Amino acid sequence: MSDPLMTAPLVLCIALPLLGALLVTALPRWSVSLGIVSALATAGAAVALTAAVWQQGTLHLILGGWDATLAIALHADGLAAALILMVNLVGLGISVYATDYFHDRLRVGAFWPLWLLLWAALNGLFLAGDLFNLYVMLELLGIAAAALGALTGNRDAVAANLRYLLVGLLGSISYLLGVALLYTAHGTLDLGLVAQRIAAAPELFAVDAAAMTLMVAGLALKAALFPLHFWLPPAHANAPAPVSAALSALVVKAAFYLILRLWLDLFWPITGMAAAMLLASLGAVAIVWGSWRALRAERLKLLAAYSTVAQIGYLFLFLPLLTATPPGPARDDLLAALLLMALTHGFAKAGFFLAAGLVQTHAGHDRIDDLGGTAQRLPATTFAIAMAGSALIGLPPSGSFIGKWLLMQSAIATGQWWWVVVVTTGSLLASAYVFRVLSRAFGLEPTPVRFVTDARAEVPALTLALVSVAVLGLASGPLWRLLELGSAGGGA
Amino acid sequence: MSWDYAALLPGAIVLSSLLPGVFIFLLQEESHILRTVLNLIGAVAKLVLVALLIYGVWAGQVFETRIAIAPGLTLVLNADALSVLFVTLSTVLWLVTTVYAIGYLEHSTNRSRFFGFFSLCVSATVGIALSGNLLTFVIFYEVLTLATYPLVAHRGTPEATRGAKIYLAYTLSGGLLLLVGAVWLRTLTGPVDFQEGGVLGHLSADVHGQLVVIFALLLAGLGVKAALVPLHGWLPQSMVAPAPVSSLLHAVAVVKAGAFGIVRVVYDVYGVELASQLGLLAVLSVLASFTIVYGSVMAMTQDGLKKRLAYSTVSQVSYIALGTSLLGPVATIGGLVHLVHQGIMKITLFFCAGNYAETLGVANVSQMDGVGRRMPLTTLAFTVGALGMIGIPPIAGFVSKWYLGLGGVEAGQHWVLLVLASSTLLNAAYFLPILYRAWFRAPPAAWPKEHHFHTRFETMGALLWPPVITAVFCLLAGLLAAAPFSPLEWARLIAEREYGL
Amino acid sequence: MLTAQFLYGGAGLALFVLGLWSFLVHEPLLRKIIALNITGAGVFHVLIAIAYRGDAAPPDPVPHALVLTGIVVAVSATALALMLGARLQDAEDEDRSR
Amino acid sequence: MSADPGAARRRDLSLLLAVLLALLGVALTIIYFMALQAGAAPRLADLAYARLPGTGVQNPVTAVLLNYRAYDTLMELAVLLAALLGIWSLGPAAPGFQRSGAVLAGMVSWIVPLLIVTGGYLLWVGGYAPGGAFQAGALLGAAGVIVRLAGDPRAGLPAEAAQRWLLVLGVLVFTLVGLGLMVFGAGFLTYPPKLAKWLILAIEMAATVAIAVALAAAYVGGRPPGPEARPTAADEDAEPQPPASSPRPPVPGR
Amino acid sequence: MSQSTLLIVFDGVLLVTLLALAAAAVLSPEPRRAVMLFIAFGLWLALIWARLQAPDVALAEAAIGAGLGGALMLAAARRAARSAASPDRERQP
Repeated sequence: MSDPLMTAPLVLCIALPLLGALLVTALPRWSVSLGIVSALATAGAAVALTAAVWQQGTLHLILGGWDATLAIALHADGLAAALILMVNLVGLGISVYATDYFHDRLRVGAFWPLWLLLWAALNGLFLAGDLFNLYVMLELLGIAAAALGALTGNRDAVAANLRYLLVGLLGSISYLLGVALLYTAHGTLDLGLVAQRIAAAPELFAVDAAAMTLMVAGLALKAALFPLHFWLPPAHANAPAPVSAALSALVVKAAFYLILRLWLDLFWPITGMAAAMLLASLGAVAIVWGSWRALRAERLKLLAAYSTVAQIGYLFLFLPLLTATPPGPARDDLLAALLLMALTHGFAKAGFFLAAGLVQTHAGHDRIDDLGGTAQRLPATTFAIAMAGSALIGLPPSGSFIGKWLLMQSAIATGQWWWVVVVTTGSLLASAYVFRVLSRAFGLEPTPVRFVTDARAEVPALTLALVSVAVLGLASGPLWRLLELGSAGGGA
Repeated sequence: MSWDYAALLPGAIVLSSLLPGVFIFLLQEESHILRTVLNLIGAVAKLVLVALLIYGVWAGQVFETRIAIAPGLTLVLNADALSVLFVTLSTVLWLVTTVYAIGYLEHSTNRSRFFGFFSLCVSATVGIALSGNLLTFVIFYEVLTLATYPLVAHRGTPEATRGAKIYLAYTLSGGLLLLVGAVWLRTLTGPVDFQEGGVLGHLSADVHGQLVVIFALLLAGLGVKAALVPLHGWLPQSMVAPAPVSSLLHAVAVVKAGAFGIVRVVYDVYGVELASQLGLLAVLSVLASFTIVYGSVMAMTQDGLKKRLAYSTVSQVSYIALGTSLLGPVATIGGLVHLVHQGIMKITLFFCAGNYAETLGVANVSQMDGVGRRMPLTTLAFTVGALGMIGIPPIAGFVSKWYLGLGGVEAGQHWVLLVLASSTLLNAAYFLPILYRAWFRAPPAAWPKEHHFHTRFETMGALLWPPVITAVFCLLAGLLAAAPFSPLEWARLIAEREYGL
Repeated sequence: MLTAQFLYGGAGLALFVLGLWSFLVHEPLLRKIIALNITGAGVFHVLIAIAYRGDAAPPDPVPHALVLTGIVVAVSATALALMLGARLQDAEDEDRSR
Repeated sequence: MSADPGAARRRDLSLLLAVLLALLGVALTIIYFMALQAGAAPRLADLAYARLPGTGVQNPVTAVLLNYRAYDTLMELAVLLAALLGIWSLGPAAPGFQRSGAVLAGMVSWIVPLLIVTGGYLLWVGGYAPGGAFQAGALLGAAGVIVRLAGDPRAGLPAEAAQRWLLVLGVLVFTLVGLGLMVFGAGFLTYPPKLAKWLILAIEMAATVAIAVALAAAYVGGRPPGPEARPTAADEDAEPQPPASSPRPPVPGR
Repeated sequence: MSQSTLLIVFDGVLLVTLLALAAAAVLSPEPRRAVMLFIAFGLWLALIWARLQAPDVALAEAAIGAGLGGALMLAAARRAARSAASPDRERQP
């Protein structure tokens, strides 16, 4: 456990992007090359981390060599490792894309340090084993994300991301009050220890429930759970494409991850069906409402942003199913399906936004109704949108197909068949909005000369989309093993 | 997962068109020769692999590719007698259609895209044929939808986009219903593979209510692609697609996938006994019969040749469902053999329709006066196909109808004869006038839009030979019905296994 | 000691609620930011209150450190929010003068 | 108050919210009371004092900030950096206020040195008495604010290139110390007791500079004014953001 | 006993003032006034924290929260006032 070589990836996943951010800040002239090197190094550390968890199970490191209650712990179980791997691979794709996307020297200089800080915050958030440290990570994430989102400097982007920043701050403050209550009642901040004390002190149910409400509500605001999603579409739609990809695919996911982490690891003894049903119902409304708005959206990036609102909704549907399923293979399947949906959406949405950015760059706009020619001129980009879109719909062989299959299976098996209706409705609406875009690719325009026209930007988009469709859909077995290794959930 | 020959072959059959397809996407538009070579290599390689497969299955060898996607979710490609029937049909017709399409699209745009999806489409069809469980079936079924959508929309005209949209709306909704049904069924059975005689026999009678609902979901999902009335609305609309696509959609890929799925569900999931006991077969037979008559009636009212053929498809595909819905091996044989016979006959007709349109600009029945004199070989092929559809011996269609009628009698459902008879009359009523016009009316002074190909035949070779070849198949399938390895004999083999004879 | 903790913590909660209310009902950016800062100060106040262990015993230093961190985070966010607001105002002024 | 219905509705809404939130406040207070009574009483306090001798500092708050929970502090410095980079990404700062009254100018001449000296003092005593990097950095930053108010557009800070190095100094030293300790086998941010005092002091000094520069620069409100900060027209045109859908206003050149 | 009562009264006065300052800051529609009240609130908060034996935090709150935060807000309030007063003159060099 304390072998420094084995736990080094835990630290490096956070320290490397941080160092990278410092270097690109101090040496803006070399920001692109330094940025890419940092991105590669960080992704390498993440791969090493996942490999380490794969080989020997959960990694736990107490920083500073102090007692576990006093110090901050870094913690990587299978759930965290899988998400870290996704975040870092997507991050690498976004980085490569960004080398091609930003041409203005000032924006290049502004993008890289903030992006690497955001990356460090993401990794730090997934690995944090301490309630207050999570607050710091949330703030770093929120500030870096809002700053990146406003990078284009245009009025809509600034207004939307200012709102995003304020809403995020409110969410973190609510979260922090929950932490304060937990510290008051349980006297420590370490996630694992607080979890033990919550389980051991059922008489403090009211306090724990209040803390949970404050924390989950704050995080639901950041995860854009309906009806707290209002800030997301304008913020994500107006950001530069690589930033939109990061915000939609990764940042929102991080907030959801934290909800899940709290739900499964911290508050599991006190979570009940009522709370789970409430969150899932909001998720269900998010699916229908988000998909509907995506269908009505006039701009491609706005469509993608609303689709994120819907996709986050799916993740919440799992909560009541988890509550209703006793520990065993069925519950393992459910957790893996949840993870699979989250990972697939990460890859697919990033691919979608990157491709949408390319379309926007080439067409000069992203109005869906006028995209015909561009979509046809850029076959690789259109392919990326098509594949990512299939993953958003949940068509086979994408990872979300398996996820939805297991979700519906569990819904029927636990008698909560109404989620099946929600899932099918959502899938139909998703097909409608995805194919509304794709049908623009078939027109009477001249035939494109070659498949890939702009490799540095198109290949990342295509690769990310491909992963969401082929890799996650056809080879998701390892996720089960990762989850088995990391003990996620009160059942284990 | 073992990596020996028997475990690799089914997977290799799917990949033999998938991989060329992927490469074709990446090709530059002007790499005409390389694209053609890739297409033909894929088609021929698949044919060779399928030949190996047929031989092996006939010899009793078991071929199965299993890939675990996730614990409990396994992709199973399995070659039983029924798969082999469908795989062979798809593979042979793909080769023919590829040749036809290369000729047809010689000066078209976006050919890399077209042939890429074309290959994907065949891979999906073969995957459906080889699916060893419902999960695999659903996956390939949806992939088929995705792969055919760009083909339908290929021309890029507003009508094409509209037709494609309607096609997609129908098939994706159907796919979802199928998915829900499959998932629901799985919660009752756990992971099970298709099995001759069905896999639900052990379930208690408590869940029979659920099984009926699940069947309704599955049938609705499959019925969309099989164009069962009232789920057939997409089919006439998707006639905007280029001729090779129509041929493939109608004869092999889409419609047949739906019909094949119905066969699978009835025989290898529910089992005929249980399906009959639950009253499912009765419902299916009524639906199928209605579709047969309705499609024929609608076909009579169409002037557009492709539309007329499309409604004819609606009608003819339901013969397969009808055969499946009648209890008894003889009807089963009739249904199964029609899977093949309808395929080769309908593809012949569509190739011919494409030739008329491409060579003469003739797209409507009313313009077909005298085409037989201008294009005798094509019209001869068309005549064979049309007469086969009507059920004139010794062409393939007669064999199907004969067994279906016999099966109806065997099952004690004499009304089937009535359905068959009225359908035959209607078939004659919409096909014979075409033949009369084509052969006996005088040609017009000028064709609507005539192309002159520099060849000594009536049209380009790549367009002419495919229908002629498939027409010969129609004749052979009828004439040599009793020969070993004929579709009929193979269908008999399947029926024997299904009924445990 | 418990009384003081309760009293001061309760005041912190009052600040939290007050700030929250103001954040929700007041539109201008500056007021929203002030409201957020007061909400945050409320939470900090709760933490300082539970750290207090009477005048005799030394206070719990951990919440103090948390609050210190929180203050810096809050001022960072405030600065960014204000500058984004200034940028927005420039854009709006520009629109108006056009 | 005008009589228009919108305002009345807003007032009603805010009253309703006030009532609801008051209820929330009451509920939270009850919960808080229950939490206080839970008997977790010493919480981490006793442990924090018990381990104090090994931390290299005597001020317990500094011990938590720079030893027990140094990782939090590291990330917090990153938060400050992120906020400042965000501010800089919005464009160059407005020029300073032209006129500074004679009173202010006179004040600057003595208050700035005083702030700097006090800051230095706070930094030094932080090890054993109230004070430390944050307080010191804040005072130095305040000195920058006053210089800016007095008319220096850069708030007394050096040119952009140097400012960038100063800004990252805190996180950089912190991270490098942490990683260095890890390389030498002690573990990330695990100070050997003998070196703890000096390592913490080094980190605090770097952090003080970074905090001061970041706070003053944040007050300046944009990239430091200077010749290299001006965007060229060519840069602007190369931006892939299309003008059609997102009319980007020019960077303000007030 | 009486001393602790006195202390509670003292605490009560501190807290009531604090809440009053916060309420005033929140309720003031005029930006500069609101910021001034907020700064006063911050300083008062620092005072209370010093009373709660948190001198480190009190110092930080006075310097960072009230001081620099207040300065930033004041600048913003001034900008808002200027923009509201003369939107056209704003653009002139």
